[in-house]
Amino acid sequence: MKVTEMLGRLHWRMIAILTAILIAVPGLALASEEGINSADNAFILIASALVMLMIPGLALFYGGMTSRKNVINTIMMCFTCLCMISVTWVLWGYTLAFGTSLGGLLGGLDFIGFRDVGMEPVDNLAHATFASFQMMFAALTIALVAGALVERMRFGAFVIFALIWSTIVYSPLCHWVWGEGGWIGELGALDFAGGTVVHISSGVAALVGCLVLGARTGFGKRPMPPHHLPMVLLGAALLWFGWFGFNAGSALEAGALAASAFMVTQIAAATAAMTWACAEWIRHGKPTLLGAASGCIAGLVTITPAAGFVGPLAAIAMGFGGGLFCFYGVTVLKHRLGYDDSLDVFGIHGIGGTWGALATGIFAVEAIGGTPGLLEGNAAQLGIQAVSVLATYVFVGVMTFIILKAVGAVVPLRAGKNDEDIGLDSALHGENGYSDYIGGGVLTREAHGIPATARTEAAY
Amino acid sequence: MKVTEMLGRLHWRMIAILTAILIAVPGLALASEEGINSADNAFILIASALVMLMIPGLALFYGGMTSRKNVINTIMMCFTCLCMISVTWVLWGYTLAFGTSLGGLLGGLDFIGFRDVGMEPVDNLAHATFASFQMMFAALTIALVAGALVERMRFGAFVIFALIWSTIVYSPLCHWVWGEGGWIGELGALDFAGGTVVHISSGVAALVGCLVLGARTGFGKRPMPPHHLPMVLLGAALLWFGWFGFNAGSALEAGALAASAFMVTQIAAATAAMTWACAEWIRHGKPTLLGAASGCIAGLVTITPAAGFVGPLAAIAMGFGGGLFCFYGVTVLKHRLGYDDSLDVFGIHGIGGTWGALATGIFAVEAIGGTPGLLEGNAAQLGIQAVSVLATYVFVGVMTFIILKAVGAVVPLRAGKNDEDIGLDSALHGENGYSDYIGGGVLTREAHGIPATARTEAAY
Amino acid sequence: MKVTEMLGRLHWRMIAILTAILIAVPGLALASEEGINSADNAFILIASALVMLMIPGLALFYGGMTSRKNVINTIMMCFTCLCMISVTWVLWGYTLAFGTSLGGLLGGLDFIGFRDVGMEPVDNLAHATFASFQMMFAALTIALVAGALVERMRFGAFVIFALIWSTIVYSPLCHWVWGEGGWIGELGALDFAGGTVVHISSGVAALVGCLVLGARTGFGKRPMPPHHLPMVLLGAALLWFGWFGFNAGSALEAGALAASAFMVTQIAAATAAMTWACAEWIRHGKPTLLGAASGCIAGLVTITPAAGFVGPLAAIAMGFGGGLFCFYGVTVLKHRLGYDDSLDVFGIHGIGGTWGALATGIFAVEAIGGTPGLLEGNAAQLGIQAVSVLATYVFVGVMTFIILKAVGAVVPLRAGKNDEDIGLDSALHGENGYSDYIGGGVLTREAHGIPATARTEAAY
Amino acid sequence: MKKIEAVIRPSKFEEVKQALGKLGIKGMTVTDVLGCGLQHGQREIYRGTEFIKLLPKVKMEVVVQDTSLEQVIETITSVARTGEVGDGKIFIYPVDTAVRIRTGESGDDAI
Amino acid sequence: MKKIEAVIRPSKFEEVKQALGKLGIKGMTVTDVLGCGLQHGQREIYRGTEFIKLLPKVKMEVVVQDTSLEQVIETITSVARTGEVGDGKIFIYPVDTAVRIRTGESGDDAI
Amino acid sequence: MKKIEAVIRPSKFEEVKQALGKLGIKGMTVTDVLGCGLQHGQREIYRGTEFIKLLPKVKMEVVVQDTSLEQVIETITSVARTGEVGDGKIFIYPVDTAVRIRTGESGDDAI
Ligand SMILES: Nc1ncnc2c1ncn2[C@@H]1O[C@H](COP(=O)(O)OP(=O)(O)O)[C@@H](O)[C@H]1O
Ligand SMILES: Nc1ncnc2c1ncn2[C@@H]1O[C@H](COP(=O)(O)OP(=O)(O)O)[C@@H](O)[C@H]1O
Ligand SMILES: Nc1ncnc2c1ncn2[C@@H]1O[C@H](COP(=O)(O)OP(=O)(O)O)[C@@H](O)[C@H]1O
Repeated sequence: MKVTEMLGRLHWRMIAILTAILIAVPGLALASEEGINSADNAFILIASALVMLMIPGLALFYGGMTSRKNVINTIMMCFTCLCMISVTWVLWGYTLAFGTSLGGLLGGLDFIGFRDVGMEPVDNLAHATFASFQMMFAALTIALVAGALVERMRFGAFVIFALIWSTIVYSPLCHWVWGEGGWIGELGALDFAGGTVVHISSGVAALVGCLVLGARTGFGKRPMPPHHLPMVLLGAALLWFGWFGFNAGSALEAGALAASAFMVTQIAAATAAMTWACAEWIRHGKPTLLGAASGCIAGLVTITPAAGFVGPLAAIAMGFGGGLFCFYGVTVLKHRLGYDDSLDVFGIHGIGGTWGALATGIFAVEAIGGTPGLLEGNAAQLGIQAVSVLATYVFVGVMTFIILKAVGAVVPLRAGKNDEDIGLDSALHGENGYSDYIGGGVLTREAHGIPATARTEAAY
Repeated sequence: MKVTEMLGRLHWRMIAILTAILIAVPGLALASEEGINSADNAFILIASALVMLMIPGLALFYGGMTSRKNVINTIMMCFTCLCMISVTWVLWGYTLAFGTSLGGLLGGLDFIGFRDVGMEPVDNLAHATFASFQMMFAALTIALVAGALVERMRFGAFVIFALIWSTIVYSPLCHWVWGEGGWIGELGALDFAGGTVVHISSGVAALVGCLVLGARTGFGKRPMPPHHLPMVLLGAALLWFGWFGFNAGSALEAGALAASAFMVTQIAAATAAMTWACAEWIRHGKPTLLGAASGCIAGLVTITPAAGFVGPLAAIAMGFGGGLFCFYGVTVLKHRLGYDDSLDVFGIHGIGGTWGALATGIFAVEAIGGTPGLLEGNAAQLGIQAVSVLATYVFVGVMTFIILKAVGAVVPLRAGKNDEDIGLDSALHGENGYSDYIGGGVLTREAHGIPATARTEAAY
Repeated sequence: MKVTEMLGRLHWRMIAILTAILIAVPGLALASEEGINSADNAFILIASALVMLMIPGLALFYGGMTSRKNVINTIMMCFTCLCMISVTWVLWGYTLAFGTSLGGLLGGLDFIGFRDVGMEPVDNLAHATFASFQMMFAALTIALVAGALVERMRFGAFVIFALIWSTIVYSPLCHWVWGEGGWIGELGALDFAGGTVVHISSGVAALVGCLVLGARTGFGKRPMPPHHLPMVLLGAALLWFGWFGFNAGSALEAGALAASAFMVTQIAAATAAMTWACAEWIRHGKPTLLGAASGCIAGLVTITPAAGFVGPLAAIAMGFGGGLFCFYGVTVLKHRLGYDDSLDVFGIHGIGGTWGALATGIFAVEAIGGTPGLLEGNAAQLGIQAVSVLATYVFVGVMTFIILKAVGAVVPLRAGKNDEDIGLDSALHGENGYSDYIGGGVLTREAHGIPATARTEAAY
Repeated sequence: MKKIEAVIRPSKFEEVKQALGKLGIKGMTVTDVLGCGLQHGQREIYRGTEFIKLLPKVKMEVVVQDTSLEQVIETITSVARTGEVGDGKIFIYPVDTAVRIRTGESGDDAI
Repeated sequence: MKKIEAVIRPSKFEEVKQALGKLGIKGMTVTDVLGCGLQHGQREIYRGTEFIKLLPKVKMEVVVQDTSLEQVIETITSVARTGEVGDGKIFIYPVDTAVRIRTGESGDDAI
Repeated sequence: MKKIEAVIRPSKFEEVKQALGKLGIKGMTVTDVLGCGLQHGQREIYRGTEFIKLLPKVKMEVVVQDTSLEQVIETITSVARTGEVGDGKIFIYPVDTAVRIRTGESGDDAI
């Protein structure tokens, strides 16, 4: 071969390689240089917005279930969680959950004050996307707890409790399960969208909380039915809607896994709603809307840990179990045990979450989420799930108790008897959910000479 | 040419070809191997969530329009459709609609129990995405029917009716129009998002249903105005919002066609709302909120079959027609004919759907949806549209009548007189929409010694 | 080198180049031929749906805040803006804002009647997507103004006012800031999602409007508290939810910038809500839900112009300022100045928007939005922001005054005393928000022989 | 002058009102109330607990001159009757006097 | 001891209450009611049907000692008056006695 | 025949009702009302303005035969009492007669 030919061939080789590189570059830019996949990013941003909406949804779901005189206080508790935790998440919550792992137990302070959390990619998403998505989870979890405490807890005490709980219970737990190197995750426990992190943890905290607080005045003597059922339904609908973001969004991409998670979410919710309503129909002769709405939430809770691991028929089985067990927990077990979980947070999130976490170990399908469950012969998975559930119960139970006792040592946890009587809306917030005709029923201050600075007993 | 040169050239040829193949591979992977386009998939998943939200939206839209004592029953009917049909869709509904066509009339059982419905692609979407999206349509359609039957139909009878109707009316009709090989689709009828499948079918079923049931007690003697108009507006807003998923999502991709469908959806809804409100202003001297809300729904119904086929000015024309015809139907025609379609399902979905289906044949633009309409010289299209409308009227009308008569032969369709009087919420569900002060107005059971198993007449 | 070899090499060269071109084609097709990026397009379509939902959200936010007898009128004003402006935007509004610039002052008539607005790309989006997204902004802005005028303005006069204002105030202003060649945009003013265009403009129009109209009867003599606080909260939640579409969507793509805008939106809203509630807690001894809800809106308004320019800690600072200044404006300043801005549109959108526009000039970060602010040493930016704010105040203030005076010369602006007394719902719309038991409290027409054509004084 | 206070079924209100209208009775004041009596209440269910709730009734108050008393009572009784338990009650109270705020008239002229 | 029952316009309630406050009347019980009389009702529209609806009024009940009776009636009459039809009525009823639950006091001491 | 009208705290209603049930009183009519008295009202806040709002109370109306009067008054007084200001009042009114709509019975038989 002649030298010229050699050079000529080299020349061509170079062109071919350059071509290859040039053409590959945009791909590379997408996949590794910049890294953000805009379809996935769009999907998770929308999912984050959906999860945000779950919190006002929860506020209405809970608010409609309380009595008329406590609706504002109930909504305010949820709404405060949304706002307060969003800020603390930026300041320290996120980094404690997702910073570089300190021995699998807690995240380091790398991202304190959202340092370096912005437009740069984390895998396929912008870091801001991931951090915002997780922010909503943190806010939702503590808001869920409120439902067990309403109608008697002092607002100020709840705020302090929520702040501490979110910091020293939620963030660590989140790290254990989802943080890189978190010990529960390392164990191989499956929790797609927060069965342990969100639901068992809030359920257990709720149970401990209502035991520490004690029952509402009059509990057991008179039923305390919801004051506004359409509001409850609206809240449930927003929760269901938002839950698509919660579960499908937890795929952290917009492909087939998200689709599968979406589908089973819908199926489990629907099945559990029907199950609960039918159980009532059989037991009481009438299916109730509150039952159907509670059922769909129970189903959503149940499928949460399993959303990316199971198929449609398993979703029916899980939803059926979720509806039935939660129905039993709320209508029978609670009355037997006699605790006053105002809006049945433990009965739905605790029981549903526990069943869901275990059932994930049963029904997981390797072809979907990469891990086989009991039915595919992997009995060990069920054991791992049980360990993760147990760890969550113990950790959250103990911590919640300690926090409440500590807070209670500084400020009273319960509203005064009189405030409970006239309603926390007026007593703690100076508001009424609904003001009727009668010119607003207003007596001007001057007419009675009450100084503007007068404060009721529980104002702070 | 020397052999070495030949080899050299071959060598380069190989490099070039290999380069081409290698570079094309990611593209191939996306386009044919895995097939799922994550942007499209994300869009349709969100669209599915939006359509899901339409059903609680509808529940509130309807619930606000009934009297206070029937709000829970009304909401419950819609919510039950959402839940029940989601389950039956998994079990048999989907496969009857989208399984391999049996002679263009019904889908085969390929997908029974959502067999093979999961993460694998169907064109650009995950199968789970497509099946979930369609699930919401199925649930919505029968829920729409409920509006004509509320305030007097027995809940249990409705549940049975809905189950059967969805199976033997909705699934086949859906197959005819959208299933591969369905005869109406083969005919060339245009129905972008469900003018016939969803709206005409629910409208006609509603009309037949309210004729079979008979009017509510007191109908015609006293007006039965909405008990909660802000709730009606909220429901209409959620419907409108969800309708973007319904119409734009029906493009089954996230590109220009979806954008066009989105745009005309907004325009038609807005135009029809204004048209209805203005018609009232002229006729009664006052524009009402209920009118505007009804109008926007009429516009949305009208544009549904046309969303992917017409442009913005046609959307104005169609919305104007939709607002006007439905206004006429609801405020004049209904009173003349004297039937009691409680919440005007036929007046809005039947009339609006019919006008929309025909108008699609008039205004379709080839450059948008690939098919020209009457205005572009293709008069035949209008004929095809008329055939599809007629077929839907006849099929749905006859089938609905048969189903209702059959169900009525087994269980009574109407609630008892007394139940209708005290309200179906209390009679059939043991609930009240709103419970007022007065300690909940509760008399404990013990005080009256009523056994817990006592049941009112219409409990089942 | 022999000729045959030369040819051979040329042959190979051609193959390599062809290969390169062929492989690049799909990429080209996406990037320049068709141009629509489906991930971005999907994101902006969903964002548009979210912004649409803000308007009913606003209707409920406002509606819950008025008295019971004016809730329908208030909702109707907002809903009418949504519908009416959607139509006028198609007809002329869009082209006046985004048509080819006439000297930086107004858009030309290129897009009149949405001519050429459809499936063809505009940068990365379908034209229909961009035009729909902007449509929602136009409708929202004038709907915001309504809040200052409710409970006394005649509906018909408002409709005319809204139509004119949107045409000769909103469209030009929008062109100045966002239109290609608009003078404020050319100046280098930063307004990511509408701090001046949407919020300052609606706030100033609201202030002028309520001054021209005069206070509600009884204003200052008795408090006029919200009649339905859960509805206010629901509205605020929908606004917040929709605002993600508003702010993140204003990135006009679905990548890192959208993520960053999303994140700071959440942070600012949350911070401002907490700030407002704490301010009340300190000043009045009780935090209110209305305060928290107002605060989150204040925060959202504040971050709007800055969403694509600032980082998370700046969002906290801006939210804090927004909460505090608006709280002061609404609870102190307004009472001192004594004007009756019914639902505090100026206090929140005017003050929050002004602070936000200026703070954007302070906190802008070059690495995020490409422009440094005062803190990065670019003091000039603050000056430019101030100019844009000032121009908006003057232009909108003067124009609104002129329009109102002109409309008032033709039709009365205020409802009659008697109509104000019995409530605008009944007087102007023949509706009641809530109808109670008592058989609807209905007296049939015949019983009193009132002719159907009788009209109350302010029916038109 | 007497006050007739009738507690009736909500669904009968419209008919009663119209019947009174035909008698020439124009004025009345109406209130939503809850009641119980021989008809106990509605059985409701809340998360597994069953309880009995008071029933919605409508209270109509009509102040009439002594001469119309009998006729009004008879009209209400016959129109509001369904024959089933829960039809309600009419109570008659003495009234000292009445004043029409608009004119200041008092006594029989005021009603 | 007499009960004064005034049915007035909702928009006048605040003023009347304050006027009574100035007279030293501290106690009252207030109810939302609907009414009709010479002022028929509001015309409403529901999907093409027009109908007339009862008007919202406020019922104030004040039990007073006989000595304050005149003064209270006069105050209400003058403050609640607008001169247009629909201003409302005042009815006076005899009261046998009153009991203050908190203390068990009865008669004039209880009010 | 007398009408006992008790204005009590909403939270006491359930107990009072049950106590009356034990006395054999089956019938009553109940209304949501707002009230003020020595207990002024609730302080509320609206965007920086503080104001006082009337308090929700429950009004129970029970028409009884003269013989049961004392016992019913005593029962209500003792059960509804908390000893704090705002416990409410009982007013006793004369009733001319009562009619049971279902049967047309009147007088003592009707209640
Ligand atoms: N003693 C009473 N005092 C006041 N209201 C009564 C009394 N008895 C009955 N009522 C009212 O009359 C309504 C109907 O009475 P009820 O005994 O149930 O039916 P009926 O009158 O057909 O025997 C009750 O719901 C209650 O509102
Ligand atoms: N005979 C009556 N019995 C009870 N309430 C009445 C009677 N007449 C009038 N009212 C009440 O007084 C209100 C005002 O009465 P109306 O006749 O309309 O005006 P005016 O008192 O100015 O003549 C009515 O809405 C109704 O609530
Ligand atoms: N003079 C009155 N007339 C009518 N109702 C009254 C009167 N005085 C008190 N009330 C009613 O009784 C309720 C309790 O009275 P209040 O004076 O506050 O407490 P107490 O009875 O313990 O002194 C008030 O809210 C009001 O509804």
